[in-house]
Amino acid sequence: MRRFLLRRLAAIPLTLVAVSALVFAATELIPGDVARAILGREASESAVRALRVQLGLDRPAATRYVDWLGGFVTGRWGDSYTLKVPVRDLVLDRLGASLLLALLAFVLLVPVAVTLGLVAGINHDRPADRVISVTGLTFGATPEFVTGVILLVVFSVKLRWLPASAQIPPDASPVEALNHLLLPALSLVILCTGYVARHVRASTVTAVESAYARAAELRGFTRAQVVRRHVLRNATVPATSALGVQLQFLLGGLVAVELLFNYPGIGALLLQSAIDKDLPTLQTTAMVLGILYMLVVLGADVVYRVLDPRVRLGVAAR
Amino acid sequence: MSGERGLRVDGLTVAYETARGPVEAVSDVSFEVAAGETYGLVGESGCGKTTLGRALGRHLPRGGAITGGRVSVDGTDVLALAPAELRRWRASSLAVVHQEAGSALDPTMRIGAQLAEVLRLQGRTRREARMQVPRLLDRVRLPDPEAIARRYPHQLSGGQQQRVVIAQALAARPRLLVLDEPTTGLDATVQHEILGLIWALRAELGAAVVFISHDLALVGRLCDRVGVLYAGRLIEEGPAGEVLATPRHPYTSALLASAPQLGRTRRTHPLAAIPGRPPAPGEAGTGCAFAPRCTYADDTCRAGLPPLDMVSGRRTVRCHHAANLIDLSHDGPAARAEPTAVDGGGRLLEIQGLTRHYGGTPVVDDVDLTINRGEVLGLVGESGSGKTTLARAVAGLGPQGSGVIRLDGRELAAGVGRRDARIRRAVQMVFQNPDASLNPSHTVRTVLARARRSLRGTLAPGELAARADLDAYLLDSRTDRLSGGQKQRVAIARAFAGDPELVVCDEPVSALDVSVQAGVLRLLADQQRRTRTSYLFISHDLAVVGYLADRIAVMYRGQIVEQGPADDVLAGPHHPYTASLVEASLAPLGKADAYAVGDVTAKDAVGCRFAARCPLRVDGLCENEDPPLITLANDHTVRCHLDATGLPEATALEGET
Amino acid sequence: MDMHSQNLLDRRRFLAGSGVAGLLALVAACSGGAGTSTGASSQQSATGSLPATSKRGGTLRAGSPPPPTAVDPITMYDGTAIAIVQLVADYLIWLDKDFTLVPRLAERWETPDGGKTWSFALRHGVVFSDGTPLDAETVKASFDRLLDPDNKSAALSAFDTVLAKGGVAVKDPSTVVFTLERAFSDFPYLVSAGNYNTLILKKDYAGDFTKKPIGTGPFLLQSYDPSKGATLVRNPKYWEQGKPYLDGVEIKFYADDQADLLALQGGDVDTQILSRPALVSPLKGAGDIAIDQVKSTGFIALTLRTDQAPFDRKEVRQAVAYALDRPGVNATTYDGIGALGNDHLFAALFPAAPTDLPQRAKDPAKVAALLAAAGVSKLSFPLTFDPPSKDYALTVQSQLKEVGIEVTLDQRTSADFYGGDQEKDTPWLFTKANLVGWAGRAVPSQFIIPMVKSKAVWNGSKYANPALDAAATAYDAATTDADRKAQAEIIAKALNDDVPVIISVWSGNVRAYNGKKFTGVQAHPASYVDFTSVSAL
Amino acid sequence: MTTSVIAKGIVPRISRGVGGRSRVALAVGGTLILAWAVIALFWPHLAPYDPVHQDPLHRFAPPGPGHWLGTDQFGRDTLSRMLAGARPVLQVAPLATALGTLAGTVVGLVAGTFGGLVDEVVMRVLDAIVVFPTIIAAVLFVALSGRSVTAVVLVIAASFTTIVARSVRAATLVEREKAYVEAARLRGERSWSLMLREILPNVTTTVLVEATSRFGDAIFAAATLSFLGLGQPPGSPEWGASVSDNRTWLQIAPWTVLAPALAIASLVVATALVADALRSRWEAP
Repeated sequence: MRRFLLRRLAAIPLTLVAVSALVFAATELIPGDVARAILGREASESAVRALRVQLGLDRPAATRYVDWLGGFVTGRWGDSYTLKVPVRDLVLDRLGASLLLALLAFVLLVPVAVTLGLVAGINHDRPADRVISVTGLTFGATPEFVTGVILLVVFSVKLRWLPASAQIPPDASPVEALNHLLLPALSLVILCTGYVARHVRASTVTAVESAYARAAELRGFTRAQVVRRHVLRNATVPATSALGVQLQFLLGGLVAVELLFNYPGIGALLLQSAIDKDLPTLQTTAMVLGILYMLVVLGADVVYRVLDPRVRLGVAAR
Repeated sequence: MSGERGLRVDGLTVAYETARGPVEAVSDVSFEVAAGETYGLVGESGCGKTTLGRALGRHLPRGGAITGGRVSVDGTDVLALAPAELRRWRASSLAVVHQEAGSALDPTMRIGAQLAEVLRLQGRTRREARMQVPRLLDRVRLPDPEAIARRYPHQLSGGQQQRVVIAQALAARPRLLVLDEPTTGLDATVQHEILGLIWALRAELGAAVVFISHDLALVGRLCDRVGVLYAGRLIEEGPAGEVLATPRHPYTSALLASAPQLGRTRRTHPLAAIPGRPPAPGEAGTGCAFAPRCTYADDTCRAGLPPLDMVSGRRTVRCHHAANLIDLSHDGPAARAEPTAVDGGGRLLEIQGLTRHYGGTPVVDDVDLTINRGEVLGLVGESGSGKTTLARAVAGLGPQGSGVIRLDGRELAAGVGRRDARIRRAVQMVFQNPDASLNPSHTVRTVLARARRSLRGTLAPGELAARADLDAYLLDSRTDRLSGGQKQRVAIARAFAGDPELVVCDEPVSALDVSVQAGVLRLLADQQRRTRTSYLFISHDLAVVGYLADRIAVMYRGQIVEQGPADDVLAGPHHPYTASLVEASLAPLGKADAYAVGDVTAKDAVGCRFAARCPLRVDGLCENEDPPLITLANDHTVRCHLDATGLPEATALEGET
Repeated sequence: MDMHSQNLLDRRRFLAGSGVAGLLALVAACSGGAGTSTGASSQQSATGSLPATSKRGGTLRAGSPPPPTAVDPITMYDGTAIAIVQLVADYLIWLDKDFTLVPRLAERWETPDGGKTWSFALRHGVVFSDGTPLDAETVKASFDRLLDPDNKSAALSAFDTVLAKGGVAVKDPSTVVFTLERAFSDFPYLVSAGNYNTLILKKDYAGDFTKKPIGTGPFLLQSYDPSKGATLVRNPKYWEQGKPYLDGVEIKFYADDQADLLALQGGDVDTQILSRPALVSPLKGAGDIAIDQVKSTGFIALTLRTDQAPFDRKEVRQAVAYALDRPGVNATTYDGIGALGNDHLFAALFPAAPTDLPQRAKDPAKVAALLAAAGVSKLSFPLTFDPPSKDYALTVQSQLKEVGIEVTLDQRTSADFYGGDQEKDTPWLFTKANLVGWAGRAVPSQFIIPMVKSKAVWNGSKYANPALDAAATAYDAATTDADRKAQAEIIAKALNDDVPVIISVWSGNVRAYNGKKFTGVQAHPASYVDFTSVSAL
Repeated sequence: MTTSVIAKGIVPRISRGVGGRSRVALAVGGTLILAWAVIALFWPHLAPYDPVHQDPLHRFAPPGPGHWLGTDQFGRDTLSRMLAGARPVLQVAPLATALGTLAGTVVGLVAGTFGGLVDEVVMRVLDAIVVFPTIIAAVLFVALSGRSVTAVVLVIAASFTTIVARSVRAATLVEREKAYVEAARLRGERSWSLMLREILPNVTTTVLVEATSRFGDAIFAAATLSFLGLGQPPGSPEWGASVSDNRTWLQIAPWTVLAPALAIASLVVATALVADALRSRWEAP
């Protein structure tokens, strides 16, 4: 376990450097000019040139990259070119927002999806399973912005039950905050439920049809006992990896939802800083997201290892 | 009725739903097992024995249904029970032990919890259950029950897992114990122990025991009575000893003839395979299901289903010709004894100091081995002994390590990639798993043609196939459509595509049914006789090795502990480990285990590897000092601290004259 | 993702074309000190449509795109930043929705010498939100700051050749005197909201507006978050008694037009800072949405490179002009609230606009004839633009297709479109045909001088016509209306005939708000905000 | 869990089995996909109007004769736009899928077959990309903007390459250890021959399963990108863009949003159904 962790953790910096270089290279391809973006189209060409020098944009790309990387590693994340606020504040603030939304969606997702998957798996090839599977497949295939738009119009514009913007007012109570986040979280839950439920269903079917479940039934346990004692754990443990994938998606795949519900998340920040060629913000955002992704993946693996004694204690323990 | 004790099965019929409609897997089967009696159900795969076993517990897979008949246990009509009653009956009266115990244990629960759960179902309190777990484990002779109870299933060996499952079965004090191939896949010595345990427990339990197996010999050793299943029907039934000694049904007889036995070799007793294959459920016509494969079949057989006739006091046979076929002794004539080992061939392969590691552990540890030209060297040992790694090293596969392999005196590179074309041509291999050994996307013709091209062979695919007794029509089938036996024949044909000097056979028949295995063994023997190719033949089955090998090497935990002419090795005096193997396949059950497998943990690599299990161990010596290699006679060496006189000998090998 | 991003960008730069400042500079450069005194016009604020009793209290929530850059009055150019600053700080003079000048921190202004020196009398009793009183020194400091090239204000180009560093002097604590490089009669425009960077800030302002937001405006900036929005509360020290009526203003940022509008529809916000007519107008009356609209002198210019094939032929440019169905453009891009354009730069709102030029209308036969005359059998060209002009581009494409002209749309991000070097390669000045949005300006010279004079700084068509250059100069020098009109006619005819720039519609501007909850929300031609007269219902 | 057998003599209810269900899914999904494919090919003959034609006099016309699905902000015919919108998505998705699957198969096969350093390097690069799909994609989108369709195809294909490569590599590693490959090595077959003749035919199921799954993903991704604004030039009747552009009008002209939204949903769901059915078929033993 420790070796596994060390090996995985050691791979992270390498991958991060590769990614940051990739992101930087791509940034160079983006048309436009951050100095012009700061000063506007009517500023004089000389003012723009002066600002370019002031920002250090006249230095070679490699120099800027190395400087940024050095700064990032040593914790000096610098200021955003365009917004002139510390990148750290900006990134952490947006990250917090994204995490909040992602976690809410995740918290809603897990019980719903796992329950549906279990029900489908236990009743596999029966009507309940078919309904759950086809519905999950359909919802999972419908882009979140389609469901989002429909939710928005029904609950926000027509019924006015929930706000159209997910942005939480600064003095909002937890209930109000939840109100703001509910629609975007729901559209994500609808998207992801099918996928997770499908995995849970598959492992449930495996568990239900396993020799140990059959043996337990043959020993005279009721089906409910078999499900509770043997199926539940064996069905949900493998689903942790599916949940990890979803959490990863939730942390980074929210651009459409952020846009639709006007949520100041990190996806939008990433994109905006890419358009503005706001290098410090873009690179730092990419890095922070990257680290987060890797930790989530690693976390899912670790959880899986902890939950499954076969992996935890090593299969070759004979 | 209610006074009746034991299992009574009447006209039991089980059908499965398939795309083509319902298909009977078990047809009209009736038998009785008295309490305390052990009844063996024997048949090849697909004959319906597992379905029958499951039907006894009314526990069929999806799509299966009991469509007729009756099952009663101690007077309880099992099929008439309401669901809740059925559950109670299962909890109180039924115990089932399946093949592959590992999968019957919940991988995420500790052993103790799984046992306690069963005890709780019997109405024990939590405390009682916890108290009783170690006793239960002790009853199945697991050492250190407290420690075992804290472990997870994957931390136990296969034999230990099977014991736990048996312990679970015992918790219920069952009236009916169904054992479905409980020892398949276990090593011979472990198997011997488990069977011994069952033997011991059956008397203690006083339950009706149904023992399902494909292994006639095994059934003969364990069971009081035996029923032979073919195509879902009982075709012969009677006391185990009688049925095995004097089979009255041609199928039973053929089955016995196809099983290798210790002491019978390819030269003295060539195996007879049963031609064709058993019908799949629903395939059998109106007549006798065995008729298409039966040498005695006539129009009567093909026309109508034979009745189950009582042929003598306690035996029934389902054959139209039962009355005529009294003597079906399966012992073929002790064939013309060919000259044994081919002399003058000289040494083909020499292995010196070969060592191979996986991870940090040596799997093959300083092995010396020699194979002569035209000779079959049998390599035997339990799983994990390193025999496959050794074989693969000879072929140039697997991890690299130290040691020298010479072919014709020329040293071989360790990796196949660095061996030249001539060497590659000279050393070929037949693999264990028939499903993986052929490219499933290729046709037989492609497989053989590619082999011929790269090995620069001379024979066309058609001829290669013909030599492997493969029908020509199979040439253009994709290999994934072939049966296991056919696949191995193709694999053998492929290995012989380029006139090899040495063919490494890694458990080539272990995945095959008995009747099929006989055919493949025979093919291997024929090829060898024709081409004078040397074999390195690996098997965990002493009988199979004994059948084919001229010389035998015995491997234990990475070391060759004994090596010599086949007869000498089997008969002894031999290494205590060899003795345990011989005993496992011959000795009667119930005798106290001389060679307890126990909980052997890999200790440091000093001393005799077998010391912990050896009944002849010299305390203070064996576990501390590496044993010397002693030469008994005639190229027969043993690695043991005992001298020649102290080594054990086999108690009379059957067929040995 | 791109369009989304482009939308983000473009909405934020919606006002990019509204920089009156730069243009004013050019006006100044050429208007050679015609001494028409506009001074001392103590016009009252034109926000008169208020009910007699205005309720005090309430918070107005306004949606707006997040500013792309830090909010800094000195360098800002985007609508949201301008609006936030306008709520907190004030100008000497406000530019009202009908382009009249309204006294704010300056009560009076006059030029004793025909436009060379201007003195502004400051309002008495004005204090900054931190209690510092407004004095002439503060005003001087504010303008000195803008005039310092190191601060990179766009206003600097507005003052070019008119006002230089050192030209601002304090006469007495309540009088500031500007001594110009040369006489300039429209100078008050340069120090009004029309030159939107000219806010009066404290002497020690150091570029950290959102951290130390101190002004003399009607509201105080309480909090600002570049991703979320701004919270403002009433400034109790505001100089105008009783105003503002509102307790506060909350500005919420919406990175996306549709999200902004959905929020308005869903009641999350009460009004918008930047409303687009085409998006907002169809919603009029849907739910609680009310819309105020004004005529504007803004437009989207379809600029054609007169120095490159195929538009080096006048006939080809005319053919495109005759292919457009102008009422159709007005309907799809401004929901019909704009006014038809005639391919010259005199909006009907400008008094000098010629009246006898026939309105150009769609004429497919003429298109065919003109193209034939130019020897062009099949006209096709790429049209470069950035997302704010998308609707316009689509309409142009659709309409030209009907007369057989094929337009391929080349949409760029705004960063790309306005990026590059304005002297060499920036797409908005150097592509064959492009669309550039220009916000409303007070006088036509503000368009003519930079856009169509030979070698002018933003002459994207590369049009060069000495006659027009001369007329433009004469127009600015003209002292009588008749003279102006005469010069205007020359310019208009030349543009109408040569078609370097196609102006099909003069825009209208709108502001949408919740009419059931608030009154007094007004549209402004440049989308400026003045919420002092807004009150809750 | 097994259906316990009911009292004797009663044949239990027969489960219809996987085959029947997947056939229905295949039929429904296949028909829908086919229909959209036909529309994508022949919409100029099917659409009642030019999808970019603007009619200022009939803006926001509700559905009715003349405009069966109404018109939008520019007076464009919603039905025509919906039909024409099938083409871009069905251009991008197959192209991106084919490209991504092909590249992924090659990369995965090479990495899996040759192993060692090649594998190590390839896997690290894939890790870098696969760990940050959104980031890389986002930045690439912005960087490549203006080169619309190609960019969409390339970006989607690139992300698929990583996914497919990983699956194919995993499958290759499994096959590589199988005896038939070892037998080929024993005969001295060269690596490329091992890869192409022995291993490739046996990973085709993996490749096909990947391709069908990816095809659905590609449609999803193309629609999302279009919603976010990347893709075809403005004004093209793409579904995602139509949903995005028109969602403002949901209150006054819901048809402008619902038509493209349902179009997306129907195509993506159909693809998912087909992929699911095919997968269960191919992966069945």
